[in-house]
Amino acid sequence: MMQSQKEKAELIREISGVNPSKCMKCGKCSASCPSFQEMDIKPHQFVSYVLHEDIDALLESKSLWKCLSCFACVERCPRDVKPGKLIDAARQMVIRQKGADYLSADEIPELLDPELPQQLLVSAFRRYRR
Amino acid sequence: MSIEKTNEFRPKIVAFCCNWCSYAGADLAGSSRLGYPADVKIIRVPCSCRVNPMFILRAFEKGADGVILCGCHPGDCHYTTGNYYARRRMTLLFSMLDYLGVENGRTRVEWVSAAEGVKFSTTMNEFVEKIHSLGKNVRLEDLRCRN
Amino acid sequence: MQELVTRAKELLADGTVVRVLGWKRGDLSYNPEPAYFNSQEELEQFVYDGFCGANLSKYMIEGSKKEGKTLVFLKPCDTYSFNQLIKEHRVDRDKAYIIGVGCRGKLDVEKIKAQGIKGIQNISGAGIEEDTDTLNIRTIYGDKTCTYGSAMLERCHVCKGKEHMIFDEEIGESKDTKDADRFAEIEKIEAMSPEEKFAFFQKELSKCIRCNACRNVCPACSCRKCVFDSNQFDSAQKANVDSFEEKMFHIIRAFHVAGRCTDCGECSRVCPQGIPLHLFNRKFIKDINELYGEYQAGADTESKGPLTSFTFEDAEPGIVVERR
Amino acid sequence: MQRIGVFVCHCGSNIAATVDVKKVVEMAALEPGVVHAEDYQYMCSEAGQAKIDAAIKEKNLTGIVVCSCSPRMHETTFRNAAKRAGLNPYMVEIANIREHCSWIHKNMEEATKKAVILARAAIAKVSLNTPLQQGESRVTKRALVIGGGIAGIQTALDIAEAGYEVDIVEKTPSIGGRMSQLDKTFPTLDCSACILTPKMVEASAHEKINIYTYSEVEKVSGFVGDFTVDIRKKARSVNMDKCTGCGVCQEKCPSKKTPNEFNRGLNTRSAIYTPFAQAIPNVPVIDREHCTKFKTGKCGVCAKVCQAGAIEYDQQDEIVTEKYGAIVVATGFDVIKLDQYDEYAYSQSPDVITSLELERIMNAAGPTKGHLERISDHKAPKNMVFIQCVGSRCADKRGKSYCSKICCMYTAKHAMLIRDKYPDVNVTVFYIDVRTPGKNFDEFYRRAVEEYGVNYIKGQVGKVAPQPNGQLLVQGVDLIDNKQILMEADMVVLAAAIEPNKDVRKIATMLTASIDTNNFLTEAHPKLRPVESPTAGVFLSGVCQGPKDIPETVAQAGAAAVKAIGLLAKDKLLTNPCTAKSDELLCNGCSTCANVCPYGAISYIDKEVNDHGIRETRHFAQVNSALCQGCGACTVACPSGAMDLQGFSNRQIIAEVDAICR
Repeated sequence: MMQSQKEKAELIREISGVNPSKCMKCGKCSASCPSFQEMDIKPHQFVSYVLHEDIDALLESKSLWKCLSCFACVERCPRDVKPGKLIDAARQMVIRQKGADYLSADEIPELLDPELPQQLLVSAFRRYRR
Repeated sequence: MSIEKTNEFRPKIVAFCCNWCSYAGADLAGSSRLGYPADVKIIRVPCSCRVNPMFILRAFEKGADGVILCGCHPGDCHYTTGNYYARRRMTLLFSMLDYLGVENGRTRVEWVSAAEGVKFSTTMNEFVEKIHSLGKNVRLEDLRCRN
Repeated sequence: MQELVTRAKELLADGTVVRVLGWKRGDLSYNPEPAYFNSQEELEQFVYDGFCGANLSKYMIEGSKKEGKTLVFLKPCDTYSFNQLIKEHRVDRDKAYIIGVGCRGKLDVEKIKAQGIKGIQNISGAGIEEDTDTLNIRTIYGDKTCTYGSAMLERCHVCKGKEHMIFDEEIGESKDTKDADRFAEIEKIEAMSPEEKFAFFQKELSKCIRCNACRNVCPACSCRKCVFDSNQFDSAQKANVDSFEEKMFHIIRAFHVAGRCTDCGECSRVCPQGIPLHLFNRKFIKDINELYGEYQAGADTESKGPLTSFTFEDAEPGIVVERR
Repeated sequence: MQRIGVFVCHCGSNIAATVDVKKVVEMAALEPGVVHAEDYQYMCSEAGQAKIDAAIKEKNLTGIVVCSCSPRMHETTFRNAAKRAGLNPYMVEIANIREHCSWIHKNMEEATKKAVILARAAIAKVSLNTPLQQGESRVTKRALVIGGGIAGIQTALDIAEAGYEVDIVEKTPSIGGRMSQLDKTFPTLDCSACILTPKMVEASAHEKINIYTYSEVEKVSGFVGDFTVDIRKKARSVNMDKCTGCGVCQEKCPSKKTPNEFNRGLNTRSAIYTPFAQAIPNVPVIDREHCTKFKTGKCGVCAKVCQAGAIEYDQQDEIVTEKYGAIVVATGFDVIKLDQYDEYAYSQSPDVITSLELERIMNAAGPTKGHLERISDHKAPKNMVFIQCVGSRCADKRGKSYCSKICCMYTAKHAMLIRDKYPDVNVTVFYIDVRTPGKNFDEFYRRAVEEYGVNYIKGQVGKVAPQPNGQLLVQGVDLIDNKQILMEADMVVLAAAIEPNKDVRKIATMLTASIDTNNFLTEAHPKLRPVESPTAGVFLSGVCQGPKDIPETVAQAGAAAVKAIGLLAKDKLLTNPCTAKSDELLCNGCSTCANVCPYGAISYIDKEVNDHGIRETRHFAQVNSALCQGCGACTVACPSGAMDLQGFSNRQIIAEVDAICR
């Protein structure tokens, strides 16, 4: 089913429960973001993209997979916009499109990097297996 | 002038207007010659919060077909808070009338400022049209008072 | 029940109170009535059972004017009314000694009769301590039974809880009786078409004989002189001539107690015509809860009522149409 | 039965062209009570008014209806005409047949029908009118100003200059307020103390001004023109008359560990202290909480060293009761608490400071004697970062939803002053927007950027992390370059939001002045009555009403003073007679009416009554007609219908409804 950009934007708003028009463009989200350098679309831009319904760019963005879901941006946003939840929602959309085509728990041990913090794995599973 | 009996439905409409905003808005509609049907008759009250739900029921009892209450916009009340109380009272009253099966639209609240002559006129035009579409008020009328 | 009598006698004896406000035996086993007891001897007539539905808080308006303290027995739901009366300065807290009494739901003889049980002579099993779910009814046609729950007042099925909001001491156990949604009836009516609604209320309200029992019993409707008796609104007591007058009376009656009504259900209990008057009050309560936040009149003695407060963001009256 | 006269105005052709005025006269004459009806070209003209005069006298009219233009135009004209003819002016009603009829309808028959109905409604109403008298209340020719900052001082000076007595009540030991803590002022960069101190001196020397420092308003009763106020003069422990202000006591006081409030806790002060050198009055107070003498009973050094013998340990709080005609609230502001902003490390590092603390550091009389240095190690900073909007424009609970208005400008000022005095210090400002509405304000900000090389970055700071080497690691964003910035700073300055002084809620309650959700006092009208509170006789000056800078505060102080003077200049106040009135026979004393009264005009009295032989004490609502403005909120709130509004009574409005629906 093809969705228009507008419908996708609405879906993101619905999944995230975020109203991007509350943003006052202060940039505190990007200022707080630990993955800022690795992102192609920065957290504050993410809000703006949703507002302007440019969703396809977001869905193809690297940022989706660079966001650590640390939620520093959610915590610190003075306008209660929660950019992290938008990113989370976009990620959900991509995953849902892929269907079941993602890593299963059984495949993990093989790929495991001993340096990787345990907590990250747990939170990744919690986040992506919805 | 003879009072002719015609079949055309001419609704009776009572408009309560607060002295400071809406009555002045109605004056402005007048001085700007912005017409609305003569069925609307205005009663001046100091503030929308002066309007007792009993006045509205009384109007219906006496044969009014529609009642509209106009006051200052929330936040602009001459007495600071009057229209906030009016808003709650009218919301509950209208909800009760709806609950009793009175047609929606016979009652209305509109905030009209002293500068909104245009809004006053369009509101009254709309309201009269709505009452026309609903027809005569039979559900709430005291039959004894019919002319 | 004996515990209540014993305690009342003690309080009379030690001078804490000079009279007792409670219920006394009626001429039938199911119609006890509110009464003052001025002595230990008079207390022999005291009764407290499932038929003691009457809310005694309103009697304390007069009770507060009498010399000395009055011991008053309040059921959990009655304490809301008492609080509301304190808030409105209608009763004097210092003139009342409140014993919160337990409640396992109050009974309505009409509900028993409606089950086809006629010619009632005596009913047992309504006692407050009795741990039975069955009422044994002796009738002129022989002995019958029905369940306690089936004879309970509507209000007890949607009980606000068995906690006393105000008391000096509590005596007796309560049993939870809530088994229905308080607003289910209202929602049912709200879902009707305007024509159905109008027909429903016309049918119900045309039974009204303007006996004013609902006014007189209501603890919120406690004005010294009611607007319906005043010459200001031309609404003074008159017989029903047409459907609008009944409606106007009941809308205004409910509007006057909106935000103050504790939903004690006394109006419906006393209506001789069996009009479900609580449907009006509860509609206002439902609207208030939905539009202005949950509010229970009488839960405290200080908070401002919903019609004497506001927020800047309140819904516009147009919401009535929009939310349909 | 009233004897009513009806006067129908042609208004030239304004009315007569669309309304058959003769018909209106004819129909009006048929109404019950109408004994006279006539029409005339211009009722408002002298000849028209003379007709009214004549008819009132000839026909003994007890009420008149004028069918003419809007009552907003000529109600007063016709009331005065009636008054001159010996009729109570409130026995006049206007049927608006011009704005509400002739001007909006084209069909003559329709317009005439409507005019007749409007006339009927007015006749029905006037039949129920009762003569009303404007009340009079006296005015105490003295004003009270609560708060002794620049707003309070300016208001007091202006009122005093007009010749009225003024009392200032100030909570702290000295007047001066926040402005006395500032170093320089924008956009002119003149020294704050240099412009404030002369005003403080002027106020203290003014014969009409009486200053209560170290005092608080305890209780307010009464109403416009006649307030009674209890003022608590807190025990100073120093005799105001004997003290010479030599300062020896402060020097010798052994207890010097108390955080110095005036310097925002950046250093300490003695237990006996004057807040700052130019304090007025220059008389110290003993802070009993921190004084060894009061804590342990031992010490007494100050009494020993005081040559004047001014130390009085046994002083008690004193309550002074005064009467005032007008009250001006000038309670000012404070900076919000920043303990919830962990990301900026305000509580973690002494080198993260608020702008007000920076003011004290920059001030020659401040904790560092005016040298810009870090609080932690007294080293001169090389890199400074300013963060804007800390707690302002916040949707969450930590901050305030509003813009604090002054921060953009004072930050530009700080940045400029630092760059001017210490050109080797790098100054970076992180901002969301730079808001500079005001005369010469934007030019000022641009100078900071263009001439002083202040580095303004559009973006916010996400985190300030204190490093082991004492540096502060600042992580921010530059939204224009779309880059994250990581920089080390020696000091971080936070532009913290301002909020109304926390005592204002208590004071507003005492005055029944309304207050908004942010604790700012509400104006009577946001545009047209910005310095008056909705409570008559209470005026607002300075930041207690909303964030503002010094020039705005001074302007508002002057405006509040003029309003107070306007009130004090009157000998008597005429009150609007259309006020609420409670019927004692119906009142239950339930206090519902008082809950909705925006003016605090309803009080309760207990009164003994004899009701059919039963004596009892009843609780009654009583309306103070000097305070009541006649909105009518109480009339609908009253469950028993005991409360009614004179001039717009229940019966009058119902009569109008009936006449219209007839």
